[in-house]
Amino acid sequence: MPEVNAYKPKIVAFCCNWCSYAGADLAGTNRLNYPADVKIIRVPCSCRVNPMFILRAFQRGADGVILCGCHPGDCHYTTGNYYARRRMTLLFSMLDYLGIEKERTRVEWVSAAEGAKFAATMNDFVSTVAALGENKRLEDLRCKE
Amino acid sequence: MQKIGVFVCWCGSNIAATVDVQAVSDTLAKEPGVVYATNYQYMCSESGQNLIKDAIKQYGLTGVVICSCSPRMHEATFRKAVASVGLNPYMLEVANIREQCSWIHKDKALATEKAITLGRAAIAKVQLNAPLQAGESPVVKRALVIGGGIAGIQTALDIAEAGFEVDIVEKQPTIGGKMAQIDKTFPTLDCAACILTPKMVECSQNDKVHIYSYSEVTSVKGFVGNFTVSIKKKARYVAENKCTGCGECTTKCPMKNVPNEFNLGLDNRRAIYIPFAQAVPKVATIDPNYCNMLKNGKCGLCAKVCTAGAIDYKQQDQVIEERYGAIVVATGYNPIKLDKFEEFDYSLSKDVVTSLELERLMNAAGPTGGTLLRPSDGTHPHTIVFVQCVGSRDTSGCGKPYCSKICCMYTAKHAMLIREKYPDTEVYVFYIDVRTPGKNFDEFYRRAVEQYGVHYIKGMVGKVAPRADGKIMVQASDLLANEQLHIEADMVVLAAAIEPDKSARPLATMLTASMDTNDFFTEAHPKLRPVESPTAGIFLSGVCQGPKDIPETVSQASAAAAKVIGLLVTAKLTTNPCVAHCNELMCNGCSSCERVCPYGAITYVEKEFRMPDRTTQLRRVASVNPAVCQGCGACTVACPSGAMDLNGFSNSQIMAEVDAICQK
Amino acid sequence: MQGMMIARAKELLQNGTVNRVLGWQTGEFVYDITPAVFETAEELDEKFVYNAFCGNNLSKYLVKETKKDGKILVFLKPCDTYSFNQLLTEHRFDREKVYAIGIPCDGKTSGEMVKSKGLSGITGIDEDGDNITVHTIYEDKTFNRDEILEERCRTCKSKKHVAYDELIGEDGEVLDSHRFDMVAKLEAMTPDERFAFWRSQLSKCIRCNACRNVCPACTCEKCVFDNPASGIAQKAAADSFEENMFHIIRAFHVAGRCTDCGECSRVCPQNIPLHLLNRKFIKDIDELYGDYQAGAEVGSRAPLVNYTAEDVEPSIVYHREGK
Amino acid sequence: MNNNLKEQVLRMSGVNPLKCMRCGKCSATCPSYDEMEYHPHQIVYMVEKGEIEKLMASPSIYKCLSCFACVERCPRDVEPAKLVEAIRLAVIRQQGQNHLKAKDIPDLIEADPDLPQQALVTAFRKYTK
Amino acid sequence: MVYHYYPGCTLKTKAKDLDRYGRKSMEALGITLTELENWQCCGGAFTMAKDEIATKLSSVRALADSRDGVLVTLCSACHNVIKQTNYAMANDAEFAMKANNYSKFDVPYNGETKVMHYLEVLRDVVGFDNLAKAVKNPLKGKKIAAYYGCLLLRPSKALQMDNPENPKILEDFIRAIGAEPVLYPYRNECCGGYMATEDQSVAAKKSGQVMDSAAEMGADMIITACPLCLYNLTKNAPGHQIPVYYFTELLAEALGVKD
Repeated sequence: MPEVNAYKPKIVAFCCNWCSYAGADLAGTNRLNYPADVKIIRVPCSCRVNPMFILRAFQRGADGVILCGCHPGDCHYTTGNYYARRRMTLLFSMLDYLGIEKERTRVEWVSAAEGAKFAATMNDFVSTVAALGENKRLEDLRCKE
Repeated sequence: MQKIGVFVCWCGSNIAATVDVQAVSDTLAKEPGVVYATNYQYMCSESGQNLIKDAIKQYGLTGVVICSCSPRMHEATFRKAVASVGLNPYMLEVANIREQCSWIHKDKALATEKAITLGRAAIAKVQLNAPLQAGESPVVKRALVIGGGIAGIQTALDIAEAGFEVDIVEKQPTIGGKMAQIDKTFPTLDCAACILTPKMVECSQNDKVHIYSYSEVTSVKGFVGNFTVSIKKKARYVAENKCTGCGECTTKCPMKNVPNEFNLGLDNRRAIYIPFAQAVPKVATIDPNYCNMLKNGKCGLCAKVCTAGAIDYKQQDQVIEERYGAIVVATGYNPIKLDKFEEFDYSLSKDVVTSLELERLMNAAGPTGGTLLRPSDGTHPHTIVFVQCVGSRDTSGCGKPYCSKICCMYTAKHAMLIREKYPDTEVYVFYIDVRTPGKNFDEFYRRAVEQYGVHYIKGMVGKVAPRADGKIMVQASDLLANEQLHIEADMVVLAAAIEPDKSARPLATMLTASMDTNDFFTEAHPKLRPVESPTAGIFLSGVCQGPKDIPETVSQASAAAAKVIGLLVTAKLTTNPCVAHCNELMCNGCSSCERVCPYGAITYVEKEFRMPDRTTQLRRVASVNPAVCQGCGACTVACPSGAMDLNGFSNSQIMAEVDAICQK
Repeated sequence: MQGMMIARAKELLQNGTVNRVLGWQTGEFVYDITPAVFETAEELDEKFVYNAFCGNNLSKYLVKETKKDGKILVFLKPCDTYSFNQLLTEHRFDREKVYAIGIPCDGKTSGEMVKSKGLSGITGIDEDGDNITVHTIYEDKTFNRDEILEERCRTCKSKKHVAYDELIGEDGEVLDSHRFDMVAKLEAMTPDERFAFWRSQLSKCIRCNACRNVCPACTCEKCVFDNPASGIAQKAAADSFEENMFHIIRAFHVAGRCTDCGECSRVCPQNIPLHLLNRKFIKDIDELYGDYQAGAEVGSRAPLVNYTAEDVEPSIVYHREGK
Repeated sequence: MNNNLKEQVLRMSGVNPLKCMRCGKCSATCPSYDEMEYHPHQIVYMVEKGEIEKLMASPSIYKCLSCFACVERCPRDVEPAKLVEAIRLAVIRQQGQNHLKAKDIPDLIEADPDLPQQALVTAFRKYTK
Repeated sequence: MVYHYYPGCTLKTKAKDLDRYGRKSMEALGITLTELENWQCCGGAFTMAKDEIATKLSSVRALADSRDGVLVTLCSACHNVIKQTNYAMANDAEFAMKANNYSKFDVPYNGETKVMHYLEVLRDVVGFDNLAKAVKNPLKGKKIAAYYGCLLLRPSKALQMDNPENPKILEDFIRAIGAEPVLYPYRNECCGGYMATEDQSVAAKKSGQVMDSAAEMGADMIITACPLCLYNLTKNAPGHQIPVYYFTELLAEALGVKD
């Protein structure tokens, strides 16, 4: 049971409609628990996720952002996750370069059959982000010291 | 501002046991834009749906949010319901508070809080929803099959049988493809020509099938249901409608030493020729590279002997434009070139042949009349060595990384046929693995070993060395005996890897169909949509999609035909309205979006724009074909200016969801 | 050099090859160089300059200039030719309407750089081999080139022209520059140090948009930051999103398209080393997806609109210590 | 099985024996096959299994001609010759393990005055640390 | 263009003919081979181990000293070692770094020098057509078997000389000097190499196989670029009467510069 005053991270999860969103549904169908801090946004494909969305989430107070898509090679749209993979690799590397904790961002490939993986991934991600505490840096980046 | 109704479902106790549904509807009722909020036991039930419909009418709702099970479950149900009372179905959003909330959380307070957040996100999104109309596009009731081998023939016949017009474009002077060159087929050993030629004849006699032989596709425009294709009919210098196929000209032509490609250069033909006796169409063709009349105007013998007056030295290439609803690719394969495998001395010795050459050497209509003779001296070979995997499963860069799939079986066939016809001939097969999955396939291979005494040796050949006396020294390893073997052979047969026909890549570009690194066409889904290309309206038949044998090719060909028929019977195509669209005012025409589009849905047009100073300016801008776009959204992120956006998942909608979720 | 350029420009105007010339002219101060369009021989004689202050990359101006009638002559330094090609790759101007002359460049300096050496009252500048002489109303001072070149020129990536119709002077080679050294140095810092560095740098930004306006990759008909539908353009102070993220988003937008011409840092009035953001992307792309130089050839597929099935996973970011 | 030795051989050779699909083409092509106790394909497999000591003790490793036929013809780019060389080096780098010793040279020259320098330096490089 | 020339140890001793006729012929064709100062023996064999640095340094130095031009090799073994070393300098960053650390060049060397075998100079710089024109005494009617051995062609990834299984550079050369090439399957199989020092019978077996194969295909003579091949074929293949020559000797003869 969560402690009453425990710090609760805000987690935004972008899930592609065909694999990961279905995987999340499967986690639900199988009653696999993961923290309520995770809120899922449905997108047609991981390649729909604009780096701006991720930055926006951080800037609005998200503590972690995770993107889930079909496994490479299994994209419903054939190639979408390949583009997403490059975009996110470069974006995450850039955030790290700016001094934002790299553990706050993640990409996981979760198929429609991997409900257990979805839940395990979310459990792990939430605990990783919770350990880092609140995210202030992206909000702060331009504030005068 | 929208007028939004929020409907929270209990799903019996599935949701209501963990989420305080009353609190959810009460809280969401206070959100901006929400004019009505309620909760109900089963929203998907008829009375639940009526509740929604009534509210739409009563409150004049312009947007609806359902907090319920996954949209993958009932989004379609609810969309239908709201559409029945005149609300655009795309003005509805579903907040998933069952699979992604009540079922995974135990703490009611937390689950309720999360359900409210998810509801808020859906409300924020609906605020920005716009009514979308599913488009319609007509379907041209005619199909094009590119490639006239067994795959193309089978697909075309099946489509024709369903009553649709179908054209076959074949680049050779006759249809028939590789199967026409093959002697016998495994695992039944029936004669390939005996089962293929009736189908070829059927093609020529079926009113619905039109054959463009000696022709190539030169351009493809349009999209599913409505392709416009240019077909170049190459000049064959013989009027197809006059030629009777008597063959007189092909015996009189003085140019006798033209390598006969049908027999893979193992014998010669004339400059005017009919590839083989059962060719369809049975029409002569003049080879302009060898014809004296065409090269220097001296000869004209064929015209003199042609009683039908079919010879026309002035004939020109002709380009035909035709419209199609669907296109089937059946471009087939070729054995790879062996110049990177000269350790087998293919170019040094005539008696080192490929398996396809062996087919011709064993075929009754082949250069030796069906008697197996060494190409070098016409003697009967007593020892034959087969080498498997020549260029297959090769990651060194010389060959192909994949398994060519058909070699194990055809080699067993060759070995068996040779042992049956010439029991005095010893046959060795060097293999890495013998791969025989398929009905009656392994039994077939075992028969070659057990009944026919073919020597199967696990190992590879390392060096082939022809000797002056005509023998060929084969140095190989026998891995099970742990020996290096030196076999004195009379012939060596190389199971060369197969690769997609060279015409496939330029064709894929024209079709905007995707290909893998080996130039095989990619299927829309490797398991569930194996005969469709990801590009709508393009279907795949035969080896152009991946190595396969005749039975597999024919089943895939029929499957592709079934898919085509399914498309052609449709009166109109309803298109998914959640597609990309381009804001032309912002578009730079930079082509980034086109590069990432897996469907070729994006083209560019020069458009005139009025400038603030009242002048006009011509600019290149992207244009999305909504009938082709599948709505993945790759382009929206690739676009540097943000001109590309996706209906139903727009930038501002997703941002609004992000904001709602992150709200403090 | 300047003389040869003017002479050739006059010839091309004279024989009707072009009707305008895109070059540089001096502003209020000699080091205050601005791009300019010249239409007559007289204008060229009077105002056209080419000296060690002429750092401006002229290729971007072709987007607008080629919309006008007639052909325009443009002078391109080696690094400008990369932007030129990149713009062509993106169909941003009509190649037929441009006559491009490649000109050599041994690196440029700036007014600020010269002033930082304690000079004032600057009246002119001369180059001679490895020396640059600055004339002031008080004295003539000669520097070794390396002393007063801009950072981007000290780490010049190429003296080779990748696009031109004709060359004046000799063509050079692609250089093995050390342009990623500073990025590597930042990468080697701790996240806290990096954050402190960027925070101190980015907080200087006054959102003057000079970087965007000068960037040859930023030629969008309408910038996303000015587009309400993009969801990031609420100009009102109420939303700090754009303010905070402007440089990150901008760097991402030009990632894979940025030729590393360094104009952004040159024009920044606050001296924010913006090119270090772009170079980070370039370095990552080179390391993760193979060397790629935007603009090296026309029609090349930028790494962000490309992929291979074997690309590294984003999780590589967790494992690349000191990268 | 000695994992340290295996790792050392893999590192020195830069070869990944797991790429081998066991076709035996290396052994089919090897001109020294008959002289060897363990043949190229076995050597690859034995390295994979970590049986380096067995190989180090075998005369086979001095029989390789470094003719690169196996390297050139391997369909999987395994490069067996590099493994043989790494194993041989693992032996001769040990104290007193030079396979060809400087004192042997005069005898060789005496046996055949026509023996070219190339043969001696090559043998020396191959057999001696 | 400077054509730096790396003769190698054997060309200074047992294979003087290979060297002498090579230089004379090149001179006659208008190309001056400038012998590198301070070259040292390449070692005869490329040590394949990635951690072997010292044994490759003499090649690295020769390569670095030739940066202003082309480095020409003639002996097959030197060619093999130097090209493989150069390939490693260009493609194996760790090796290049270590080799540079040892060598302390003013400017680090990373495989920039172009290495050409003498035959490649004939093919790519002179051109076999031009060579044919320069021939004064064509070797008409001679049936010559080219013997490549292993060092000239393999590993092809690094050497980039010709198709390793079906080469034609020597055959084209033979045609250019007016003779007729004889194709035979063992032309790219090993002669037994340095095994001559270990077990002469192996060398005899391998060389004998090559000689047999060439003889039965009707060769009058064999040419090679490698002193060790020449040694094995002549000394270690008893009972074979076909003469074996360095290709440069026939070249000099055809060009009329053989003394």
